[in-house]
Amino acid sequence: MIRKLLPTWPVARQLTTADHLGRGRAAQSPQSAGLRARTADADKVVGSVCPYCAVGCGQQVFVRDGEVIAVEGDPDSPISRGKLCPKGSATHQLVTGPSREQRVRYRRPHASEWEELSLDEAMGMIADRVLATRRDTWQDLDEAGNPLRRTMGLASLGGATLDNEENYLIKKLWTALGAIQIENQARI
Amino acid sequence: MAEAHPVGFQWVVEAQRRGATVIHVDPRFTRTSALADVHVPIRAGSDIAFLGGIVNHILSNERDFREYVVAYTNAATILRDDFVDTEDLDGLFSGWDPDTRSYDISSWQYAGMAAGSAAGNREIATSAAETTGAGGAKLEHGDPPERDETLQHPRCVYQVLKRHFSRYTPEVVEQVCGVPPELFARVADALCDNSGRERTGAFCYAVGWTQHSVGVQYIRTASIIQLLLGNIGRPGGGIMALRGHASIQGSTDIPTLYDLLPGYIPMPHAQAYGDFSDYVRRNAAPTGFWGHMSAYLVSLLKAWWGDAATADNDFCFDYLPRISGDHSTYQTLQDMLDGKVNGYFLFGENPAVGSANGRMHRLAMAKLDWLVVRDLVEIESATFWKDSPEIDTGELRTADIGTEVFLLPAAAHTEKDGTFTQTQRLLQWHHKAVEPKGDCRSDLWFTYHLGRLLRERLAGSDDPRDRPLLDLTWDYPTEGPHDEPSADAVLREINGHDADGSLVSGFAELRDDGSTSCGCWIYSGCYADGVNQTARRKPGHQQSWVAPEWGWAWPANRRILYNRASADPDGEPWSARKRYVWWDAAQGRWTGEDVPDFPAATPPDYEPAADAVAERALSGREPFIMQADGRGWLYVPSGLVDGPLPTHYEPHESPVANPLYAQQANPARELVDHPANAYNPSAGQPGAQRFPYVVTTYRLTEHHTAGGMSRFQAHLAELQPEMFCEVSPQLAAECGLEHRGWATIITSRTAIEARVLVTQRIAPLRVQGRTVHQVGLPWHWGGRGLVTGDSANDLFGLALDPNVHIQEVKAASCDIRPGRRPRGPALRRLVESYVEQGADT
Amino acid sequence: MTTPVGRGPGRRRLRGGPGSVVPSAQIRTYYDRPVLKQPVWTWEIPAYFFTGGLAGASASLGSMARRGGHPLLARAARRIALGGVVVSPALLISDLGRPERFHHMLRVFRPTSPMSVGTWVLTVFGPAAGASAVLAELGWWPRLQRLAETVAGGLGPVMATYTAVLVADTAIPVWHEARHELPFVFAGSAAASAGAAATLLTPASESGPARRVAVTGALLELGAAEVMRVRLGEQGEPYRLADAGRWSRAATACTAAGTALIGLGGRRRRAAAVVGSALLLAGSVCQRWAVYRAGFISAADPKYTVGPQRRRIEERG
Amino acid sequence: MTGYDDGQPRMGFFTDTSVCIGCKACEVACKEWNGVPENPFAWTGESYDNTSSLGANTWRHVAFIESGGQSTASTVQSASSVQSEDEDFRWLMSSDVCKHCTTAACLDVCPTGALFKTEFETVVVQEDVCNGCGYCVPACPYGVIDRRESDGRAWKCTLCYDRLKVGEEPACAKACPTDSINFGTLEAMTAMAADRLDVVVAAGRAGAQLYGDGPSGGVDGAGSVFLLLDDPEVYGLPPDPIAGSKHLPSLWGAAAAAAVTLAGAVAAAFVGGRR
Repeated sequence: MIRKLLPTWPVARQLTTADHLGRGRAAQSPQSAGLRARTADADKVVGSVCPYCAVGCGQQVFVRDGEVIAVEGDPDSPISRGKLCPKGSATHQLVTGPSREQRVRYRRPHASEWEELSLDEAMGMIADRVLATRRDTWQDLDEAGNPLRRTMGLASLGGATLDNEENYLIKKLWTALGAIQIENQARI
Repeated sequence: MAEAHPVGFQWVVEAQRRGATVIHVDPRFTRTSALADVHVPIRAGSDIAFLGGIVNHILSNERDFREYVVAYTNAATILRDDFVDTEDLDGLFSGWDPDTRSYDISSWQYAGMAAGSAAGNREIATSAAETTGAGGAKLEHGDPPERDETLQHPRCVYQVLKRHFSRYTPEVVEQVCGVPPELFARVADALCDNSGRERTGAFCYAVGWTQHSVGVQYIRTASIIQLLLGNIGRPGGGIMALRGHASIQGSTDIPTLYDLLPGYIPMPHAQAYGDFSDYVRRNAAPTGFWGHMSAYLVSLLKAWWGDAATADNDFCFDYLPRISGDHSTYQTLQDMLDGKVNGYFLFGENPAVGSANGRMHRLAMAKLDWLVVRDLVEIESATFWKDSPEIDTGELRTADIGTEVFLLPAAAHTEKDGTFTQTQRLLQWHHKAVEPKGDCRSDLWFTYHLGRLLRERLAGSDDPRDRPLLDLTWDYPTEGPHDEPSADAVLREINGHDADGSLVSGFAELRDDGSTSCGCWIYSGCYADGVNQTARRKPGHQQSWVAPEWGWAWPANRRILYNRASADPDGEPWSARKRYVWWDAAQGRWTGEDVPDFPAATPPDYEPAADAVAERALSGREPFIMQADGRGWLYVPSGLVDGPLPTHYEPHESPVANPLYAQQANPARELVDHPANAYNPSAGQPGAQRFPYVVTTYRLTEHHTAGGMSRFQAHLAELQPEMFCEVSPQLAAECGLEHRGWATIITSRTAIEARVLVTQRIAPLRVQGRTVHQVGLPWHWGGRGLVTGDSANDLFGLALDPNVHIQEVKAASCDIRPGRRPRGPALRRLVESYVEQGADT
Repeated sequence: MTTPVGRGPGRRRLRGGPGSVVPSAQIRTYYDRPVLKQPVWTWEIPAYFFTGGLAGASASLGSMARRGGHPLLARAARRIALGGVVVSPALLISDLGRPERFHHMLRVFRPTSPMSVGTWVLTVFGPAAGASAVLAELGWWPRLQRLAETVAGGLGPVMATYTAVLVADTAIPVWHEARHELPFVFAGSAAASAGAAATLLTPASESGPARRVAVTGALLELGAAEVMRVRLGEQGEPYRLADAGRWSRAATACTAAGTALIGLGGRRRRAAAVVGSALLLAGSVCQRWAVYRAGFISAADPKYTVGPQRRRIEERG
Repeated sequence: MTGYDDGQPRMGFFTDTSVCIGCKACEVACKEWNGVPENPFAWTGESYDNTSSLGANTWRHVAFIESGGQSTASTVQSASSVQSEDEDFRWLMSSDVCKHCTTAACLDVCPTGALFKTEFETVVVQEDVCNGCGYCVPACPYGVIDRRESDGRAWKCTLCYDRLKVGEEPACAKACPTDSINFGTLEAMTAMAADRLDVVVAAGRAGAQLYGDGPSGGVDGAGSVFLLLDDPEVYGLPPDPIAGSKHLPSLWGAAAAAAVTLAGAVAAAFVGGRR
């Protein structure tokens, strides 16, 4: 027992190894000796792009057990060469931080607080409101009789932080709906 | 650039290490200035005068790259004889109609032809300014514009330019901008010395140039300089827009914008065009690549309406809703305030903080029936009904606000597949790393499933208005636990398919007979060869410095646009040092470091036949292939609503009188007449002295836009934890502001408070014999998040650039006084006292 | 230590910038922020300096008293030492950020660390002093008691002085620059407190050596402290400022008064001995607190850090 | 001396402040990687520096110095430290970090062995060992290490020990956009520093100097070398720091003398025999 335990006592190691002053290896704990960057044990490393400004820095997203464990610059990127600014460096906190909203919140007209609402219910309610608004505000022709085929009761703002595919579907669906008031930060 | 795009700035630092001179022009001494070789403090809102001074310097000293200018720009083109310049009309160009506050642009045209623009407003003469887009031209065959390659003709663009800018002397630059002549000369000389065959110079800008009532003309002035110096289409040259959001370029290319369809095809205008053929006739160009516009449009319609789109029904062209005026966000805002808008969607945007005149936005949202907010966090725009500043002032009462609000949590970029288009037009795919938690979903999911629900609800409808929705191709495969639609499938649709359903390799394969489909023609080729080109991540160090195998740039993976101009007219590089793309006679092709932005097999000596169309109508020596005349435009005969040449106007709100003309501000600027949008009087108007200081806004490195992605993160919030204003020691002394104390900044819209940072980094300037003080405001704060503060955008009114409807928030006037702002209703009383006194005095 | 940490090419400092226009008397700082960190030690540490010193000196006093044939004095001193070694570890552990990890102190023996050395000393001294006192009271195992007493008595002076090394082996100027004097201040203070405590607990008839230890220690403390402050010069300013100044003045006053009372009247008047002893004990406590608080003031103002270092560089040329 | 025999060269930083843009990516990257908590949100008005100094919760700290320029006639306080009228205004930025000293005072005084020299000759606190005795805090001549109030243990830059172990560079150096922070063998870093000094001096940058280079000085050389554009104290750095443990012999010598004096005084009290 003692023979087994004694070598784990740094003082004993001080006496038996070159580190007599106990300033180096003798003082190292087993945890320190076995330390590894957590990224080295990631299940997967996913190629990504920084979501902040438009420089488009490459990111590596490290995943373990279905969770993002780190986000770092991608050294392979010829744009960013592995670097990230403070915002890009904060990406892990952005995507995993406690500030993120994870549940639908609903505010009834005139209410003073949020309520809970299921996602399905919210989607259904939104679909109903879109159709009702469209019905109520539909314009077929202008005063001169030119076709308009549109609704001015619906508007949308945003897209500069979205994916191209998302912007594409929004533009496609809104246009098919006859909603033309679609805008984003590019105007601003 | 170091402030807002630090990682991009690494290339500036590297260039500097290799000997480049870095010049930073900014009202403030920023983190960029700290490393720049030269910092030029400038009065906010005076850049055209500064750049115009450089144009004058180039022209009066003949420092232009003459061979490039003659061959590649419209310098030699001769203008109509009825064009009259601002220099002769005291600040107005010919064609001004004071009743409509707009120009008739016919007198701006080339002699002998009417040219359409490659981008911008192309149908000005016949319709409202909203029919924007990238358009065609009106070059009648056999009738090319008259040219004088000696540049001596008095009406050639070169001479017009020279006369126009001759007044922009170093002395005028000093008078307008507050930049001393020695400093100005240093900048002008450095630019000229670093341009030509052997060297190139680049401009970088951000919203410091766009957010003005003359924003487009700012960039135009830079374009003139770069064309005169031969810095367009060449490595190390260009004008770089440093855009601020991950995919703001993408959301312009595939526009969530009212006036465009994907690929800069204009939205059809109700009054401007009749049917499909009329639309195509008036938008397609006989010359340049816009000559294929009908193929791009038909392929788009096929992508959207599939089998329902046939030649017989004009490919469902009538399914497209029509615009009839300005429906931009600020127009929508007014309509919302007037109760005309019922439902509003916010996708990752926070107008309560991020848009000018935030108060107006919050008041307007209180008039909505319903609001859907999709964001990562509980942003100010989602909670205006309970904690907006207007609740505190008593202007809004929660119980009175009938707006129904849905806050739907969004998925982060790590939780979805998709592409961002960054600021150099590079599409980069990001892979999903993990599933989103809870109710978090991607906007792809939201839009797809919303569309699915709408279609389900309308199924069986025989109302013609529902046909576009029911006929829509909306059958994307879904995957995973949340039935996430496949972003890959969407990208394939964007790339386009041929008649066999195979992916096309580029926009050259698109046809206007309905045999091809393509969701965005400029993105066509992003999935060439069945490979997601945007997902390519070949390490940069394993390829050439152009790194063509990282991601995919539109169009056709070209990294520098108009790069034919990097070779001389004969196709030889201008110099060995600056070689980029050149004609390889042996192969009979253009070749080089990049994909040539030119028909690959069109030799330099190609001359078009009289009946040639589209790109075949341009000669082998005309690099600007999107332009009707194949040339870079020093002078813009068509496409802009506020003048063919940039000219200095004061900002809409300015304490300084325009020393050049009686015309104080851009005559064509758009104004919003609304009580919530009162304006400060400008110099020369009664009460102007109530707002004696210039105010400008900007970003800080530590924060992002309206703060939704930074004020809520502790590691960023701690770095800039409070709203502050930057003032010079002199202004602080003048107003009694105390360093680290509080200041209240007041405009006609509202008053906000900020901590006071007294710093020499924002120096007062001498302008027209008087001292002009500037107040600097970061605009990241709002009422929610880990760190909160007043929003700088609340101070600004809506005065817009008439070409693009972008608001002027980079230069306005204000007052500043020590202490915190009043609370409650007293805040409005303070502001009203300013407005009233301003009007009276 | 031989060349400047900062150097220009060819060892010539480039002083074309602000450096050249700033008079050397002017100290430049970063927003007047401290260069050094304030100690995180709380009251337990100066209290331990006192109790440890008291226990150490008392153990020596006790050992000598027994050998010198002063059984009552020896007993009192042993009891005082016992009290000291009971309280001391509690104080030390209480000050730890992670008290449950107190035993990590015995993980290594690090000769470069005065705290490590002190811990091991205390680890031997504490049980020795404790055993010495307890065995003596019980009368058990006299040989073992003697051994324990001898060990404790021998380590006593180390206990009393190593804490001075502990504070001096820091970057805090007022501590580090006093490294030659502080051990004497602490030794004197420990002796004064041990003598005073023993005087209190011993009949006047047997307390002569204790009074002499108290007076000698107090004089040593006063003298060493004065030398320290004089030699510190400007660096010693914290001893005149704020609470450190108050503690310092109180220490001098108490110790001087106590010395006078014991030295002049302690032998004859019990009351003088008692009051004098109390004053010496108070003086000893105040002295430790003066040193302790002066460290905070010294660390807080960058002028104490930058000024002497800049002068040092300039003297080197 | 430290008991490693694997031939691993000493690793270190070279922080080139002449290209620092003060973006604070290093501060954030460090915190994200090492899970360092935020500081209280407090605006200082000290230029753009709101983290103020290195500490338990700030292992990289960017200093901002506004110096020179036109002095103002008024007495208005400002973020700028006005030096003289004829000097160009400068905004200096510098990312400070633990110096990983050769003779590391924090390590030398640490009684538990929590602080130790790694195989990379960096100085690391072992969080599983530290018991929060606090001795390292006043020992550090640079004011780097501090005890975290919420936690009771001492914390500072580990030079990303865990990353180094798998051949990765530290998070701050990886993130740094302009290569102001460089990482490599100390030999390479020192050479790079000397090269950069030559360049910067040739460019006429007044006040340029190296800090922490070479094996001499009060800590026998640092594992973090800096190129500064002004005197160290302007950045909040000690101009001539000394590790207390460099004076151990004289420290113990004085203590021994004092101990002997004490013993002598006690012994003397029993000489003469007066009661």
